[in-house]
Amino acid sequence: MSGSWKLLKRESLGRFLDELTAGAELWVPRRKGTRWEFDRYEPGKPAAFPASIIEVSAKALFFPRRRPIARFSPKAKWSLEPVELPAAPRIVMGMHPCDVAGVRYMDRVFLGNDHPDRLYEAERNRTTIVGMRCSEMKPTCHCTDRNLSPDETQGMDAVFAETESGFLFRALTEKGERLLGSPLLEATEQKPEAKEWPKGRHLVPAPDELMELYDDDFWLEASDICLTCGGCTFACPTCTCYLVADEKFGDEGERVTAWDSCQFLSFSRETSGRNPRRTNAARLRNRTLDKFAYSFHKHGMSSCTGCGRCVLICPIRRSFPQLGMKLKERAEDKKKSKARVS
Amino acid sequence: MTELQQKAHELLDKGGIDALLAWKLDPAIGDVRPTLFKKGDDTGEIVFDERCVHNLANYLPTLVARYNRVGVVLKGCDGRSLTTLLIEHRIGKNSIVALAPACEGVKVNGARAQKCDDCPTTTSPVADYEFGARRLKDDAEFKQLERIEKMSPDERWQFFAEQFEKCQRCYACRQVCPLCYCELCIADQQEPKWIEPSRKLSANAMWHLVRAYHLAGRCSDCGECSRACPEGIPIRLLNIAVEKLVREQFGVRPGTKPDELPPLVTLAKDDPDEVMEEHL
Amino acid sequence: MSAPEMARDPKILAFLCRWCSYAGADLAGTSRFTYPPNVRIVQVPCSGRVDPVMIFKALVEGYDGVLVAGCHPGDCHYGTGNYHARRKLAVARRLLETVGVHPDRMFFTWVSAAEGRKFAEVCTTFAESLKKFAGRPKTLAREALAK
Amino acid sequence: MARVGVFICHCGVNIAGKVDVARVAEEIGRMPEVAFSADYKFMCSSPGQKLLADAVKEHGLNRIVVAACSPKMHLPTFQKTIAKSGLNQYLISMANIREQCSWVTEDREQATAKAIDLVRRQVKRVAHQDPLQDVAVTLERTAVVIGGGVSGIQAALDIADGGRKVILVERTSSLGGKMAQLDETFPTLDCSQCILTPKMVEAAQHPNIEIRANTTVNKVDGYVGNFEVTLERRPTYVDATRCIACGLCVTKCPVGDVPDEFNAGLGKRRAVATPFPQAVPAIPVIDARYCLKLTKGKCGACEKVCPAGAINYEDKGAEETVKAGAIVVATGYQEMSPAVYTEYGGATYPDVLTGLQFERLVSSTGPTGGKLVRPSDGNEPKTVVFVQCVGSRDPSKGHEYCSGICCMYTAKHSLLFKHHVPDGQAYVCYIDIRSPGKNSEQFVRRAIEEEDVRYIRGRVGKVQKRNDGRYRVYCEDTLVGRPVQIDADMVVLSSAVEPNADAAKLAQTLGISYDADGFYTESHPKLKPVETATAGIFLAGACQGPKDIPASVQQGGAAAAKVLALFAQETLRKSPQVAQVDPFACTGCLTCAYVCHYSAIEEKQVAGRQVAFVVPGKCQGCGACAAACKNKAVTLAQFSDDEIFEEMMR
Repeated sequence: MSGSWKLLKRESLGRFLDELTAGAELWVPRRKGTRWEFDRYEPGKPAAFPASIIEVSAKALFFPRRRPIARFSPKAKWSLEPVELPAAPRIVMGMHPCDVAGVRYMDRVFLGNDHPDRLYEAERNRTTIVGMRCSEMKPTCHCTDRNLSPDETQGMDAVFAETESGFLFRALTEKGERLLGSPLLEATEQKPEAKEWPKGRHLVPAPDELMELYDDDFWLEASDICLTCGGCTFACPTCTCYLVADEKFGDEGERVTAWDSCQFLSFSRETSGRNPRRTNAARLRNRTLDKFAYSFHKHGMSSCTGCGRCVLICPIRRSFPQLGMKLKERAEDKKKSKARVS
Repeated sequence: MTELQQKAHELLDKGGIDALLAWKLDPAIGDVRPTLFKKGDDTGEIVFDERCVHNLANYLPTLVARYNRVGVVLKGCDGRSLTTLLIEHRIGKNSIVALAPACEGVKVNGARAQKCDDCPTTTSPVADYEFGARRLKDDAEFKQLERIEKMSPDERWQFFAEQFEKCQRCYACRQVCPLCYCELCIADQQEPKWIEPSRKLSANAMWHLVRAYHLAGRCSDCGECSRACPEGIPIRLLNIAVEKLVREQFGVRPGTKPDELPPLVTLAKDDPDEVMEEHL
Repeated sequence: MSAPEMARDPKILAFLCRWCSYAGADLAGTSRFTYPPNVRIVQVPCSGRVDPVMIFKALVEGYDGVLVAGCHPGDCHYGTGNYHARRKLAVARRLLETVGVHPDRMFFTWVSAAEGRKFAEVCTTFAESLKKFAGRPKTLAREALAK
Repeated sequence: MARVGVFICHCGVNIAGKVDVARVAEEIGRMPEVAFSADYKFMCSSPGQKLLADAVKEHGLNRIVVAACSPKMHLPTFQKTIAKSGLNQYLISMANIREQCSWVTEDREQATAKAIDLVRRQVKRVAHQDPLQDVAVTLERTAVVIGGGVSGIQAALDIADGGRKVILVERTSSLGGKMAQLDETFPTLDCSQCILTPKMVEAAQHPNIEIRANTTVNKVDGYVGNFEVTLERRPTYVDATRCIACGLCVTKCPVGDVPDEFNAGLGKRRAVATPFPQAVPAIPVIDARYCLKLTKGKCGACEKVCPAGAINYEDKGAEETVKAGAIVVATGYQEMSPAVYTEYGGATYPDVLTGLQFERLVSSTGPTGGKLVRPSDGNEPKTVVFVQCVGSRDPSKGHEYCSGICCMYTAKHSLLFKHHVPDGQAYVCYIDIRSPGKNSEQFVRRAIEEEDVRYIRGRVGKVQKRNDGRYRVYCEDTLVGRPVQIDADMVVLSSAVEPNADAAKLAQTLGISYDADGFYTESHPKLKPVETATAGIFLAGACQGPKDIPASVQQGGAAAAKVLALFAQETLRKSPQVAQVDPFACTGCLTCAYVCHYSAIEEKQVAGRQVAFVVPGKCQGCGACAAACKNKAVTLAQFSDDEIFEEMMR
């Protein structure tokens, strides 16, 4: 279901947010240094909503960098006691389509099988996502190439767009509906102006074409200048790899999950010392294929949302869209040469 | 064509190098990026100016494994890293041809990089070809330290705790550092767990202390750790805090002398003894 | 494992070289020089074996202070181990001070096999100087477990 | 899974008096790793050890913690016990709850709590300990003795008598060293050569001793039990295998003006010569610097007269590498040149001599056949001044240390002088008289009282040559506090004992250390006086510091004893406390090799990568490498990161 647009006057924004905090913890974008990230809303403190990408994705809100999952202690005879699940209702406001798409992908990773991740599930259930339409695209943004668009609403409970007069809200789910009951929101004829977004390009070869390139030299050359730092994986809204560690404190301790990255040499190191992804090339290939091929095979959707956070964070300013284009060229060449042979 | 470009061209064509690592402008992002040149004709695209922040020495160990002889353009700081890489047997000198233009300093986020004020060798100490006048000076004041040094212990911890809190443990600082080349980083080791892998203040602080300690007396102060940090943690502060001591007490500026072992693998019987408290 | 009254008494981790300082600690015992009970001694073959990583970890583990003792300069059983140690300790100290660990939380010294009294005194004075941190949050110390 | 057995010792009341041992045993018993815990009155007693041994079998224990006294005291005891009961002896750890707990803690509660924690840590630690085997090192039972002086000879003879092979390396053409140059010895005044030469001959004839004269040590590889010593013989142009030592070549050699080193520069010798009549081996050596044949290509007299055809002008010398299990360094000392003391005219005035020169001058084998005369005019000196501490106790121009022997040999010299010139007068200008040692003081008194040698306490300011050929010695008598002038016919300077010019070079070849003065450093100044820090290399004689003959001989014997003890072992067993490199974690930066004090770490190719490799035989187990390795690729057995980590965690 989806309701009609409602207008929130700019001056009433603060009051509206304060209202929301009554029933739930509210998270809004906040500028820290040079970057935007999500932060607890403090009543009275003015909130602002960036027109485009929030540099630090909302991933950590659903899948924290560090998650205690169980505790152990002598009293409990060192048996594992699972931690209690978070239940307090929460509203995350101002997530852009690419960020929400990230959550949609994480849903498939963590919940799309017979043994769902309870902690993630809990975080999801307690959260209402109030998404926001982007009013512009950064040079690094390329969601349109990832069959998304700045207007995409999939996965949101409600969506809003910023206009001169204020904010236009619209509920998309029951959950969303509940939030928009406030008298501060007036019925209106206004609609957010429909923007012309660039046409989606097919920058990256199709999954199967990509797999063709598995043993290609391309990876070797492309990885020449990659530092294999975890930067891109940590910034990526859909990178969900984690490690599990027991952290002891005297005789007590907790078992935690912590973000890990396929870009690290030790990530794929086996107990024997063997490491199937020793080279930069192998690690770059793994990440690229995961975004554009494996994800399709495993979860039926690409895990690249085109947010461009990887480009923003890369210490050598590598442009991943460009990487895609190069791959495309390579795939074309391969086809041609194949054609010639047959 | 600049002298540098000409030499690069000549080396690639007949100088017996298989690849040359330098910087190239990428219009798509309007910034320079490390690039591996294979053809002499492309060398016209080589850029060397204040935008060339990246420490190219970092790539050499991997590259020499693939190309038997690699040319590389080095700033002073990159060169100092290379010196240590040579001393620590990461690379053989014969597999490297070093092009060393005089560096005027680089810019990070539009401002002159702090490290450049403390730079002891504006031209790489390892150099097969030099461009521009070599300037050696060691008047580093490590100005950035002053504000830390003024603080009380509690204020310092307040400051650093706030910084370390931010750390995501993405290890970009480790990866951009040419001298962090361990096969299995201590931070990734399971037993014993000297550094807990999860992101929390104590573990983050541990990581940053150990990282800085492992660079003690080796750090060439290329400042890449600070630049690469997505959270903007001033990681370099820890390095220069140590390097200041290393210079004062052991008289070493790492990487400036090709034949000088890092001070933590050498020893001097007459080192200052203050660190050992003898007031009993 | 720690009785309540021990809590008030600073916890010290001491790395002692096996040949001089550990023997010095033994001598303190044989000569019945008492010192505060919360000193925990870890024997190492040589002060040169002490990796500053251990010192950092000790502080993270929540010890109030770390003590490192080795043979006097020139007396190292292994010739030069303590000279290496001295350099490493200087760097470790500088690092810890930089991030705001109070210098009084570390005590590095030379203790010979004959200096039983000195060892006891070192422990006592060190423990005393650590008392001033009582009740204050421990820099570096790891987070307590969420209950 | 570790099954730890914990045994708490009461040590009578020493522990139980302060620690509630029962409670410790009980609390520790609750730890998951602990399969058995008990307390007992005296664990080190035989019933105590039986308790341990039985428990191992009964409860299938695979790790042991004994909480008792310091491991320095009884660890070996308990290691033997568990070894007997079938456990690897290194699967034990001791909690030091006596020296570190009951004896240093006032309060019983606190002591008990501390004891529990100390034991807890050892339980944690022992669970991470691995079974270890002692390092077995092969053992070449041959010793190389470097230096054929009295100390080296003594060492060689004792080792040889012990039934082991010895290769005795001497740089010059004959054994004997400094002692052979001496006339008589203090304090007994017995003839030096008369007591030395029999030893030289014995060494030469000993079936277990091979002498390598004219030979130096060029290179030393390997480690204790397995040294490879490269020896270089310089060309002597006389084939030792043929020479019959008839001496014809010497008598026929036309070159007679070669300064005679053996006589400390006094007198001349031939271009082909043996240093002294009793030389061993007695093979003459041609001095290439002076031999006409070798310099100008003419002459060849020796070759013509040699009945054995032993002369070989083509000799290029030879290099050989010998295997040895131990090395004794007995390279001795050199007499400091007084040249820096221009105010004394050392090395310029003909009649101002060094102690050694005077020694040769009065020696019956010396340049004058034992007649004491002034080198300048051949007259008998009536007045002789002996100047002490020339180069000793003088940091400004010479050495800071005391040479130790000068006081005594000067007393001897003054006596020798009186015996040669009964009506003569000897003066000794000294700072202090240092005469420890058996009969030494009596000896000095004898010189002063019986022979009326004048001892003047004061440093000599200068020695001035006068026109009448005599020397005026300016000195201050500090006892009466007035200046003294003595006109002497001869002045003898007690030049300092100093390390050989190339002492440092040899030390580096051997990989042993030397002190600020250049003397080789012993492993421990008191407890290991003849060992070096490098296993298998021992010191004897003055190369370790100034010594007189008795001390040098003692050290020679002591070093020999150490070598024999080493060789007596069936296989060389070393503590398993050695470092090991994980070649797959190693980055090959060789930081570990840089910090290794024993050069025990080498480069090695493993799986196509250059990595570090620790030679177990050389490793002494200090762990400097383990501490230096950034990613912990180096593990030190018995003090691994694992073990230390577990022990320090709370």
